Amino acid sequence: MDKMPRWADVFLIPLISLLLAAGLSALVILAIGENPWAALKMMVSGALGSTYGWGYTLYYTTNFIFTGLAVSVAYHARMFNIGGEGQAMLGGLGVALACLYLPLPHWLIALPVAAAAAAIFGAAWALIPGYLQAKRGSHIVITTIMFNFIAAALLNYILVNLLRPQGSMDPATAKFPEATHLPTLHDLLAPLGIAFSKAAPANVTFLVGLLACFVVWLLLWRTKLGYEIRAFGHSEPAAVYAGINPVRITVIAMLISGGLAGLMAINNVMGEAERLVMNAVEGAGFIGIAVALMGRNHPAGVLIAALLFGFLYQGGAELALWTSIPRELIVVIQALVILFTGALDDMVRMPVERLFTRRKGEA
Amino acid sequence: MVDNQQTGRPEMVAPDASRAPAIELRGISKAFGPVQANKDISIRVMPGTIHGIIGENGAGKSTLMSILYGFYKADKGEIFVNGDKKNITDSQTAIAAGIGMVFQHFKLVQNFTVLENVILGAEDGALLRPSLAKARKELTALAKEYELNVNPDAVVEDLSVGHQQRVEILKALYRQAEILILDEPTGVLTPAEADHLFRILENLRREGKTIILITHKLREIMEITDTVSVMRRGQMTATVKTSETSPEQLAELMVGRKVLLRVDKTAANPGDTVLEVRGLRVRDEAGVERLKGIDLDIRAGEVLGIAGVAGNGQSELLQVLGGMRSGKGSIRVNGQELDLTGLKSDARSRRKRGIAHVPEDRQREGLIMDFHAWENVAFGYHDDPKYQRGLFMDNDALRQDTQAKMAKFDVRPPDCWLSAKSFSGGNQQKIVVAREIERNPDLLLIGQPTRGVDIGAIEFIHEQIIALRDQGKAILLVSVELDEIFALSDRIAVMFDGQIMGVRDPAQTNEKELGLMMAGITDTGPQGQEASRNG
Amino acid sequence: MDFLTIIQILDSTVRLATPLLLACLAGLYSERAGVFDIGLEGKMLAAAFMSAAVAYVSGSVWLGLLAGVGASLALSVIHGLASITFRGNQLISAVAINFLAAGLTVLIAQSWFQQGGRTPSLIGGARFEPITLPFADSLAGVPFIGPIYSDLISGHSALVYIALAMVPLTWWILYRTRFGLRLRAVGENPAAVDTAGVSVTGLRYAAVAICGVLCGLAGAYLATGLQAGFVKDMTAGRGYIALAALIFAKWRPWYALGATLLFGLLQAVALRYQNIDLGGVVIPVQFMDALPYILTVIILAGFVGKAIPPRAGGEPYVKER
Amino acid sequence: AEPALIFDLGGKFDKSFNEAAFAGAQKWAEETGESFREIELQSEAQREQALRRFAESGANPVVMAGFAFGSALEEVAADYPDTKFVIIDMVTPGDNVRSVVFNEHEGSYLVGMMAAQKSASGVVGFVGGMDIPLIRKFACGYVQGVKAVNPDATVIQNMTGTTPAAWGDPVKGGELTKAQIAQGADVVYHAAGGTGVGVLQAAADAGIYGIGVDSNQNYMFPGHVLTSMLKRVDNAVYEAFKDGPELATGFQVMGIANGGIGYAMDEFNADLVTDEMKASVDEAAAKIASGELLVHDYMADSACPVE
Ligand SMILES: Nc1ncnc2c1ncn2[C@@H]1O[C@H](COP(=O)(O)OP(=O)(O)OP(=O)(O)O)[C@@H](O)[C@H]1O
Ligand SMILES: Nc1ncnc2c1ncn2[C@@H]1O[C@H](COP(=O)(O)OP(=O)(O)OP(=O)(O)O)[C@@H](O)[C@H]1O
Ligand SMILES: [Mg+2]
Ligand SMILES: [Mg+2]
Repeated sequence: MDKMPRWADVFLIPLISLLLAAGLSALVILAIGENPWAALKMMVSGALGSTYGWGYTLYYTTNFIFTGLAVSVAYHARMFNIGGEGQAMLGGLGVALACLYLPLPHWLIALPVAAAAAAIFGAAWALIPGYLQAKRGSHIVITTIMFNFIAAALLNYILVNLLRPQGSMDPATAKFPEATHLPTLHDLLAPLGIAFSKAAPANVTFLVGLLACFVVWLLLWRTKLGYEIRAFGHSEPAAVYAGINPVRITVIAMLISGGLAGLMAINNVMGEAERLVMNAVEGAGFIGIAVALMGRNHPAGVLIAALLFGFLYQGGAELALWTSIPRELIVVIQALVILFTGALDDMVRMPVERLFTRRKGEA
Repeated sequence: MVDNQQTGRPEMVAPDASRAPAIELRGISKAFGPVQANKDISIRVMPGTIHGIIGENGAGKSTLMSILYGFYKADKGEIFVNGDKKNITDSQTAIAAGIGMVFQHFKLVQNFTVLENVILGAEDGALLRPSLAKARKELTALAKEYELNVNPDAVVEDLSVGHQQRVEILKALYRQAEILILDEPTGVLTPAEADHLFRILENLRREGKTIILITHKLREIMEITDTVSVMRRGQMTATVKTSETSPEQLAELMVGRKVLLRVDKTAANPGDTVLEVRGLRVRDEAGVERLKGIDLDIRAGEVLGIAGVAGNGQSELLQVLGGMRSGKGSIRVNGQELDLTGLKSDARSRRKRGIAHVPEDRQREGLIMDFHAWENVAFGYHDDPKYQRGLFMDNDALRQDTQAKMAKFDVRPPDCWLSAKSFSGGNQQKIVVAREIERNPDLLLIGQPTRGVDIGAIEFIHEQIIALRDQGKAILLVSVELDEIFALSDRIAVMFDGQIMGVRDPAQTNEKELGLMMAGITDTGPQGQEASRNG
Repeated sequence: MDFLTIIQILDSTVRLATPLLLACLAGLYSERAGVFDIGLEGKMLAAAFMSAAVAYVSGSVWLGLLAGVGASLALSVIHGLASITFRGNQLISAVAINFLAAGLTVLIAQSWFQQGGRTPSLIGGARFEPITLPFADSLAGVPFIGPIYSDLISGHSALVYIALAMVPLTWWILYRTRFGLRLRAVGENPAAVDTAGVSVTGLRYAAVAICGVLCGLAGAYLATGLQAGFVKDMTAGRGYIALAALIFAKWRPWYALGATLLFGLLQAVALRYQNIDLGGVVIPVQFMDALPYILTVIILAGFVGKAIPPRAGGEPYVKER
Repeated sequence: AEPALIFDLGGKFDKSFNEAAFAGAQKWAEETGESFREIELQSEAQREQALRRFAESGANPVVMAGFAFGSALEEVAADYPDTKFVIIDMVTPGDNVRSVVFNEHEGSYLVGMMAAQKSASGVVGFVGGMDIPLIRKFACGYVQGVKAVNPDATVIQNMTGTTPAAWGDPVKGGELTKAQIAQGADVVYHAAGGTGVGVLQAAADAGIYGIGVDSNQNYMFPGHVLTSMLKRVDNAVYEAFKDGPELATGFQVMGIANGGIGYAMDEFNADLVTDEMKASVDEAAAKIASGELLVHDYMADSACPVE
């Protein structure tokens, strides 16, 4: 007997959480002496009012789809992967190495090769925490946090000492060769007669992101492996009873999760910067947590939540550009969303549940 | 170690009708979400008596006592202690009112010493040193007075269950409890330890303390209590003087109708040996040896029942056979050796060898509570080609299969889209049993098949087990209910301390003999006919 | 490396270890009571900002300290509400708190001071001044002992000495007082505490509050002791290093001192030398930066002594489903 | 069109490089009564977006403070041929780009001379920000100046880090300075952006002298900042704004000769600098301006003749 209809759990509760977060953010904006309504309008027009805005919104969305999916897959196996940041960083390294050192004549070849490199590097970075969790019970949350820092130091070393071109001052790799540049939405939509801003970085990776959502859905709900991941996530003793090997599933789930986080790099590193810079991930790994929580760990939910955060990100960048509201406003909103949808879920849920049980009682 | 000498029953302190009851509960109700655990319960417990409470699993006994102890808060109802109305909001007020409780699952801090556990919450001041010194003295006195010996400096996790229980009792006594609640204290004890416990309880009663004893063992009720209350499905069905009732009457009150737990079955017709276990040894995660060399045979067409006090290795036996644990020794099924360690020792490989397994704990192991019924019907068999279509799982086939099984096993409601947690305990068990039996296994491992299941469902499940046997399959049954063991088994093996104490023919043995074997005593002569306890 | 350099590096170690030690002990209280806290970072950051802001405005470092502790406590209350009262996920709650602090500090700093998310530099009484211990100057000339006493031991700000004093105090509270006994018990088995008639909620809130106070001190030290003012993200991962130290220390006070001094030393060395040449093998500074994390992973993996966290840690205490 | 200014990661109020750029823009705004747009970058990846956003919205010219914009600008400039871009500290190709570079080594030489004269111990320090050729250019000029006065002087050099984070790490700046002081340094020059606040703080705390950079930082710790090496980023920005959309593109060098480089004297350090010191430094400045004295530029050959 369920206490609440499913739609309430899937839509109503995240919506209420979001509204709470938005309300509090509005108060914060008021408190720093700005007009929340005007801010919202500016965010909407900046993020959705032009193809340029859309181009950035979708670009950020693509990042968050990957990191959100990464968190979700791990979550289904009852692991909280907060190492998306480091895994995406390493994914970037994979992309950079592939683009710089492999002969890739055309983007159609470069994309799958770089994607594979990104996924492999991201997965490799998730492997050790996953393995340690499975074999030695080392808490995955702590190890993935540690691995974020280790990744940053490693990348720092590699960029500064190994990959930085001679004479360059930036700790960044050389520009990737022309042939590996991914077509932007402008390039893709032009043949269809649709004019899309040339300046915006949204690129073909967005389509890869949509595909990833679908594939993850297939994986989790239509394959044996997905079945095993979910079963393990719900109950480890039951999984053992059913002959599901906990070590194998833990490691595989982390590999998939890390691979997805790593895949993000084809968007930001290959699609946008076209070289690997320090801190290219820009916290997207952490936003994945908020995205997964809001999206209820379902790929469709992740897609919607990623869009929302893409909007917030681009809108927030616009705010920072044209007003004195710093971009950190988005970080606050992000924090509140995580707080309400994740940690204070019960606070939101209990009154709603009560409402429904009362209604049912009356009916 | 057991002197077989029943402590003579002391002269009973006559319950003084003029005195106020030590405990009186009026109209207690408590719901956990949709589950109504206690419904309008009233009960009086007279001072200086041992008051038994019996009832099936889930009847609400623990809930009621936890309310009295302030652990849960009742939705409705009043509590009187020694005639005074008490508003028991938390355990602190209960303790202040002189109530102590030993929980079914001990509430001890595992890495604290006995002394630290005893003073926790009952310290004398902000600093520990004086409290510890005082408690050490007090403990010595209590130990002498009540035969409650434990080393005050031992760390709790190193103590045996029996000793941990003593610590719990000491905790209550240290807080000067006049009313002591014990929730299923003997479930985890060997008969010898249980006897010791009862001697302690007698002592306490003699001191004038009031004891409430929860159990579902009728023998214990008859042996030690003065009064007994029976609970069924959250309600109090009766309170009677022990001397004026009989086990049969209590059983009937407990389940709500006449019980005659005999399954109609014909004699077994055993065929070839299906399962052959030799020298099986298993260590648990802590490195403790739980199976110490088990030898067993089961033939096609027979049910081997394993009797024993919970915790003597039965669970580990099922788990190692079912591929949930690794072990040492030899297991053969249909003459073929099974791997006991490594990749091929898992449950999946066992299933491939024709072993099906109904686990002891359906909610923790047998089902994924959040999965739909149809997903659960594939559980453990999800890689069966029947459920696959190319790269993907064939969910339509799975749902059809589920509907068919639900119809055959009368699962209610027959809706394959409901999640497992939305079914009642009995129906959950039917889903698991249907899944395993319908695989038509050569060997069925089945643990506690009817724990917490209602009578109707019990009969149904028992019939299915016998039907499977009659198809010529081998069945290993583990149950703590002796009645069930007797009803189903063609042979009975008794486990004690990780070993098989012996195998008996149910027609040629009795509960007394099995009881002794369960306590580790085997030197009772052939077939143990004359083995008995005086009393 | 000469004696003086060693003294200098150790001196720097003490300074850098202080915020780690305070935060580590903060985490110790909270986690010993069963409330995991990966939000040390956020609380320190909030405290750093508030202490700097109030110290700047009021000119008094003590008022600043109070405000910093207040800010940190406020976040502790949120963590308590989420993880104790509403039985939410403690990890998620802490992640949220870290982001909240990262965002709000910059937002408010920008609104108050318009300096791009920093506070103005603190001068005079708005900062913790070094304390010269008695005889430090007169002993300075004595060989060996002199530099150790006057340079290494003397001349730190009040919070350094407070942090060091917290170690024995914490040990004493944990193992010698009633509160400590109950605190440890509630992190191991809250049901035992509950049935012994002690409030689990009360104990856990108390622990979370102590955690808030200590994080407040750590943050205030960063902004008003180690540095002179707040800059964006100035904790720079110190909360996580403190967490790592807590695991390294196996949740014990004296070990915590050792672990934070070790990590402080690593930072001090990494600060002073870009690359360390160990007879031909050059250790890059990035490796030094990552070393605390690598060590923690090794410890977590149980290769060097297993770290067993409090048994009830991370789980909300739920009696009724 | 409104001109626009983009600050680098150190932030607008780093009291140094970015703040100087801001001051130039401010001066232009005050003089003309017009307004300009600005943004502080929060991350590497934002560079290109900021450039595009300004170009897109019609800002002209778009001025960016910092070498790190180089590669982003290379990418963007061609897409907006009608917009003029000005980049400071970096040479970037493009028909619509003005690249402004400074002869920092010249100014560093001057303050190095002053440091050597002020130092009683004969040991002076240098704390750089990110370890890049540009900062080595500062260091090299400084050492040359020190040695010109006192050939036996020791110069302790430290770089804060290898990533842009090195521009905003006052704690590390402070620790490095303390270490240098412990080694006897009594004047420390920093070229470390926001990190330098920690350097000057530590110097002031220890009662020795710091030397500021880029902007005039003398006021920050009165009596403890000997002088500041002025890199007139403000002038560069001011001029770019004043030239407006029609500004001349190409390569522009700012040095002592054209007032792009200097050192700061004001009421805060008047008591610290003797007339004698000032006279010798001014003399050297005149020689450099006239070309009589050539200070070696590290970036010319990635090497420094003195250590
Ligand atoms: N903390 C709880 N949360 C939710 N439901 C509970 C809780 N404790 C007990 N219940 C439910 O309340 C009912 C009564 O449980 P209770 O433990 O009181 O039974 P019991 O008579 O002690 O059974 P047993 O003999 O198995 O110990 C059961 O259906 C049980 O599932
Ligand atoms: N944990 C739960 N979550 C949701 N619904 C539940 C839960 N436990 C019980 N229910 C609902 O309560 C109903 C009664 O369950 P309960 O286990 O008390 O049945 P029961 O009367 O004991 O039956 P049975 O004898 O078959 O166990 C079930 O049909 C189920 O829908
Ligand atoms: Mg019970
Ligand atoms: Mg039931």
